[in-house]
Amino acid sequence: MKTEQITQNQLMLFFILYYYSTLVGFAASQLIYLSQYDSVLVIYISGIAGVILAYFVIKLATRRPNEFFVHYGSEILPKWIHIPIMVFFFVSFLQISGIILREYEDFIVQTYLPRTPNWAVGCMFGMVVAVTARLGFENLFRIAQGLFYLVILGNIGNAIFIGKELQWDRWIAFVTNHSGQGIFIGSFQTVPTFGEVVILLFIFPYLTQKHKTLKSIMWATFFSALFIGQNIIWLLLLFGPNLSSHLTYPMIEMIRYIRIADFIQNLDHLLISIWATMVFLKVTVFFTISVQILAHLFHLKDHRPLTFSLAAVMVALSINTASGTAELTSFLYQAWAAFLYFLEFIPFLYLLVDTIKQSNKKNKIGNKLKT
Amino acid sequence: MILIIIGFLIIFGYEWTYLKSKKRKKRTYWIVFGIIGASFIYCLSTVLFEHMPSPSDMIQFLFEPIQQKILG
Amino acid sequence: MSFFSKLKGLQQTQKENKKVFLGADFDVRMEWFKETFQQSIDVTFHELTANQTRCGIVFLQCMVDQQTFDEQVLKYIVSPHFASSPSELIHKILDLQAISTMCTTILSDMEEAAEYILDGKIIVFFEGDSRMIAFPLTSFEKRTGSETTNENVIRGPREAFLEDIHTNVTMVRRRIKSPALKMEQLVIGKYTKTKVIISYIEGLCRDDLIAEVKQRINRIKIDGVLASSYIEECIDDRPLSPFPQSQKTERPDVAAAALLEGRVVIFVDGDPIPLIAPVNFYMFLQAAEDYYQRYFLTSFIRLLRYGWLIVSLTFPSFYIAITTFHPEMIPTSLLLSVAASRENVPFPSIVEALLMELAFEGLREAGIRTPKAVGQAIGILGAIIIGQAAVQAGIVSAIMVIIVSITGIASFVIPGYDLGFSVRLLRFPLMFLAGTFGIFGLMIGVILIYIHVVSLRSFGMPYLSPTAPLRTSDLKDIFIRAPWWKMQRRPSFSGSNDRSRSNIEKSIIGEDED
Amino acid sequence: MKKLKWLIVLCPCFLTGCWSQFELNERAFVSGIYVDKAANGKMEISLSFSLPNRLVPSDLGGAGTTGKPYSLQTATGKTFTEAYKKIQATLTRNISWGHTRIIIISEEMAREGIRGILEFVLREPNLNINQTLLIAPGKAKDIEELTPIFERFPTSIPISFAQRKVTVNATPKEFLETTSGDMIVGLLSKKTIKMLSEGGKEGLFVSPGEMALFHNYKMVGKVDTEVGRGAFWLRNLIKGAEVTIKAPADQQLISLLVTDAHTKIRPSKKEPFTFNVGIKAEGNISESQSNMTLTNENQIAQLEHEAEKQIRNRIKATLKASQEVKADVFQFSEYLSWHKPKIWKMVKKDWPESYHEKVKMNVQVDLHIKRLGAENNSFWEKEKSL
Repeated sequence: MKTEQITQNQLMLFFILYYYSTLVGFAASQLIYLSQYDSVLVIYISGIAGVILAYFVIKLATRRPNEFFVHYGSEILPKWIHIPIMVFFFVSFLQISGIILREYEDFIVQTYLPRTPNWAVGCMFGMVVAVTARLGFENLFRIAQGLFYLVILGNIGNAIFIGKELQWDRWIAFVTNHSGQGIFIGSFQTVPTFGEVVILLFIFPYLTQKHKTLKSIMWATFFSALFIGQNIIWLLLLFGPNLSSHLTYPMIEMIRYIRIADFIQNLDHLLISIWATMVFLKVTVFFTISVQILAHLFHLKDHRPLTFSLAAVMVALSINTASGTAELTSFLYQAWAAFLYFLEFIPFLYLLVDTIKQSNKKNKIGNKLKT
Repeated sequence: MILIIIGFLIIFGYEWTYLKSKKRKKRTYWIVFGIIGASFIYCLSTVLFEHMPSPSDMIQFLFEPIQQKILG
Repeated sequence: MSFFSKLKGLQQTQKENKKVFLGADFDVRMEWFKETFQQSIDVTFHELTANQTRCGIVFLQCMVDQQTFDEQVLKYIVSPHFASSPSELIHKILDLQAISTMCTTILSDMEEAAEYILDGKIIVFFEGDSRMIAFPLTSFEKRTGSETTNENVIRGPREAFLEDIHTNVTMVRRRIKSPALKMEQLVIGKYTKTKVIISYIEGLCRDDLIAEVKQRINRIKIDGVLASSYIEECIDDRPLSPFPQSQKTERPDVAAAALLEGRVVIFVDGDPIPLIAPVNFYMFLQAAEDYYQRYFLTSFIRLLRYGWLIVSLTFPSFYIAITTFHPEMIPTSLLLSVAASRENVPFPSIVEALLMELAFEGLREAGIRTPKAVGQAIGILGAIIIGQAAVQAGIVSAIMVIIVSITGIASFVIPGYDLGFSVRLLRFPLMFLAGTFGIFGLMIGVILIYIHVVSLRSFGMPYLSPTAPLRTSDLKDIFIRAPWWKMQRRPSFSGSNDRSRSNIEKSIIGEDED
Repeated sequence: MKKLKWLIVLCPCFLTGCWSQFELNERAFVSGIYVDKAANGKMEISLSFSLPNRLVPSDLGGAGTTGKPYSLQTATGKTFTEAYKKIQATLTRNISWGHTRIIIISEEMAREGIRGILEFVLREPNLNINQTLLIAPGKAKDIEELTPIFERFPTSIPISFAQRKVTVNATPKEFLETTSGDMIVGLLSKKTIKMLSEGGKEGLFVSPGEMALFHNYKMVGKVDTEVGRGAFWLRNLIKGAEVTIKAPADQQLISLLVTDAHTKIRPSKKEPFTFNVGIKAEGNISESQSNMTLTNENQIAQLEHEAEKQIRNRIKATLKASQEVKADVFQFSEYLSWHKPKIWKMVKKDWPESYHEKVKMNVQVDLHIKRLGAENNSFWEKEKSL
């Protein structure tokens, strides 16, 4: 399998979109509900937490830079622990992609295609995801590179045109209104989203100039926190925390507020479809990783023949996850964060064991040399 | 349900031609079709049994108490 | 599968072509020629005796310049002053080749001689020597007076390639007078024996690219090559893709520019349109004129083309999506006029759009195929009478006619005809998707196309090359055209180590300003 | 890849024609919503539809323009949805909310409370929350009967009031933003006049009028046009409006056109319940009946001073009116919560009371007259001096 195809620039642009997509689209309402005017602060705290996690993940990955985690993991932990963990990763990543897909389906069906069943939207989306996953990481990251400019253009346009509708008097609230409880709960829910940087472990062999990875991740986190922060500030300035947290999708209401010369109204569909491409990227990357884990577990030459069947499973998972919005939201707010914490702390375990093993080895060699 | 069967038949045929054109080992065929079969059964059962437990139920069962404890 | 087995069969028959040596006997060889070219009325066999030696002359009557042969060759051979004995004659002609400055070939394989005859050469052989001499006096009726018909420019050269490969090569050679410009010839086609010339500039072109092109062309085993498209389809990276993976041009200046960028030009005998490879998506949106006009204008027009490209791909599907799914996107006053014009239309808008698009494609095709005199009438009939009548009869809405016309015009704005065609084709699946899922479906379709284009490669070069993967230094000639004094480096796909292309010192502010 | 493409092409073929698709001629576009009170605690919903089938040009087989291109459908129900579903049942086309630009609520209904209406507006995904919200005296649906002289649809008229800022433009969004549901909303006024354009027939004429004060999503009072002007200043809507003041010297009227104005509200640093309102405005003189010398710098300064005083009084009057009904329509509570969250937390519970009793305002107006128009002093003034 060819490795070293993803440039650091592509990695950075990808991660900006990766963070940006779901946080702004799906999580904004809950975040504002939990931490009100502290939301921006929460975003930055979470970003820093994400970078710290990335540091450890990169530390683990650089020890065997050109091997796949699924393969070398069994050198660190005994095989009977490593393989169940990998199976767990496989299922989790598939589940994560399923959950994001479900959120997306609900969104599209509710806002744009009422009366269309979830599975139809899911199947269309799943098909595109499968096709993209089949093409592999190299193309996935290239796609991100091209989409990035579109997204940034959309974002800037949004920022400019919405500007005159904002209530600037409200900005002082960002300085004066704080609550420790809000920051804590908000961060607890948001840190895992930035912690999803853990996927780096699985795409590390594909990167070029691996020593620059941490720098790219830092820049990506910085820029995405900037963009997310800007969107959240805009939301708060436009709607206030009260209304924002009552809207299911505050972003779309904000975009609907754009009025250019009273002629171009309701640009939401266009901007939302641009944003939807980001969600597509995020789903695809999770899905591709899970398919690759499975292919590596079976020691297959490539992951391609598995994509379509697993995409079907992903769509089935997305529908099976919850029967309604209430069930989905309660699941997301009550168990999801803890689950992600668990998932994201597994690399620490590996790093710890590996470090101990290496120092043991060194000691042994040292001892041998001494004797 | 018919759609699922048709869909999986198409997937099966497509992967078959793919594996054939790439001249893969017999083991690969077994693994790939095993996975296709398993996903077929899963997809079918989600349609047949509406309230089938999903991984999310498991996650909720395991992690909800933990999160409740942390957040107090 | 059956295609490949055919190819294998071809390979075997070609291997059977053995060499035939018949020795020095005159009659045996003459008989062989006559047998080989049995029932071929256009082959002329001529026997004469010059200086007591029997000479045989075989050639294709209509493909050689007989007059020159008589004046330059025959006159000397027959003249008694030329040689005093048969052996001297043979020695003078075959060993010293002392009769003309033409680049003659000496050969003794009969099969080869037959091939030479078919290529338009005159074969002369003598009693008592097994060797034969071939005079390259090929001459046939050619089209002359070439002027561009498809890639027109207002400013810039008007010359266009012709069918004859040697003329074409000369046109390029006249523009690039450097020994680094290489022309390598291959012969493809079991029966047609078509000459294919691969030209490139040594040092600018990547070596592996040249090797790859040669290898791919050599792989082709086919009965005949009548046009460059035969080769194009056989050397594409992804033959199933709707997107063109090599560029076609009828302009020698475009070919020369491609060579200077380090690309390979493949000429095919008999086709005035050579292939250029590798190519990226953006090259289809660049016209020759872009480089002849001032860069401000060019940049503006290029941006315009990108806009029209998007229009031509998505306009009808966008219309379908917003009218059937998201009417809230249209401003109220516009919506009312659209709704009013659709009020009496009996079809759903997707059917209406398909109907009109297909009608438009039909009209376009009819316009191209019909004799020129009738073509114009069809244009008028189609555009004015049918459109008007259809609207008045209430079969289609006036808005839809506008949409289809705009889309049609948009597809003609794209300079690369191939790309225009694939875009026109991709419009239809997009219309279906938009008709089923609205903007969401349209988005899915566009993402699919985008993914496909991203994953495409043309001779190893990514199809969206300077943008994904990003190469900032190459962006100067993509969305805009930077002035020449700003484009000082060659595009990065050129294999040269020294990438500096020009060194023009130019400051934007005039020097004598102070 | 090829097979896949066919799959994608074929897939929609199976599916076309279902689900969310409605052609334009299967939709009924709602242009305005009128809400009235009906008996037994029900509400009466009237939807104004635009009828594109009456707009077809006659050369395309249209019926010509015999009827009006709009219609009004009315139904009653306990909830909004119940009522509009009743309308839907009588229609051949599907109700499409996307082009609704205005909601007009009758005064009676507004006094009852508009929470239910706002709830529907917010929950329905296709309804924006930035429509114009207006209150009508009497029956709201009567507004539809007005004769649109310049426009094609009657709903365009009240929308234009809000857009041109001749009445306070309150949107559901602004209502929903507040914590308490206190808001000032424009009231329309109805009158029957002779319409010259309609051949002298009598017709309904609607104009912007007083303003309604809301507390807790219920209308609790009104302020008249004169007092209401203060609301324009406080809500930053005054730009482009006219201000008529009395000249300091001879008490004659002078009209100013406000070209630029900006209002800033801040709670004062020392006293939490006193708000500093800083207004910066620029204006041109549009008419002067006074004899004062407008070219004189001192005179203009005096005039500015006088104007500032009058504006200050208007604003204070408006505030007083709102304080009387305990409706914090200018969201002073919001400013307090932004600037002094701690104090806000303490008074949050009984804010209407505190608003009624404690809130005071320091108004600082800085008006600057920039241009005098095409004439400097009034023309008779010059003759005298000659």
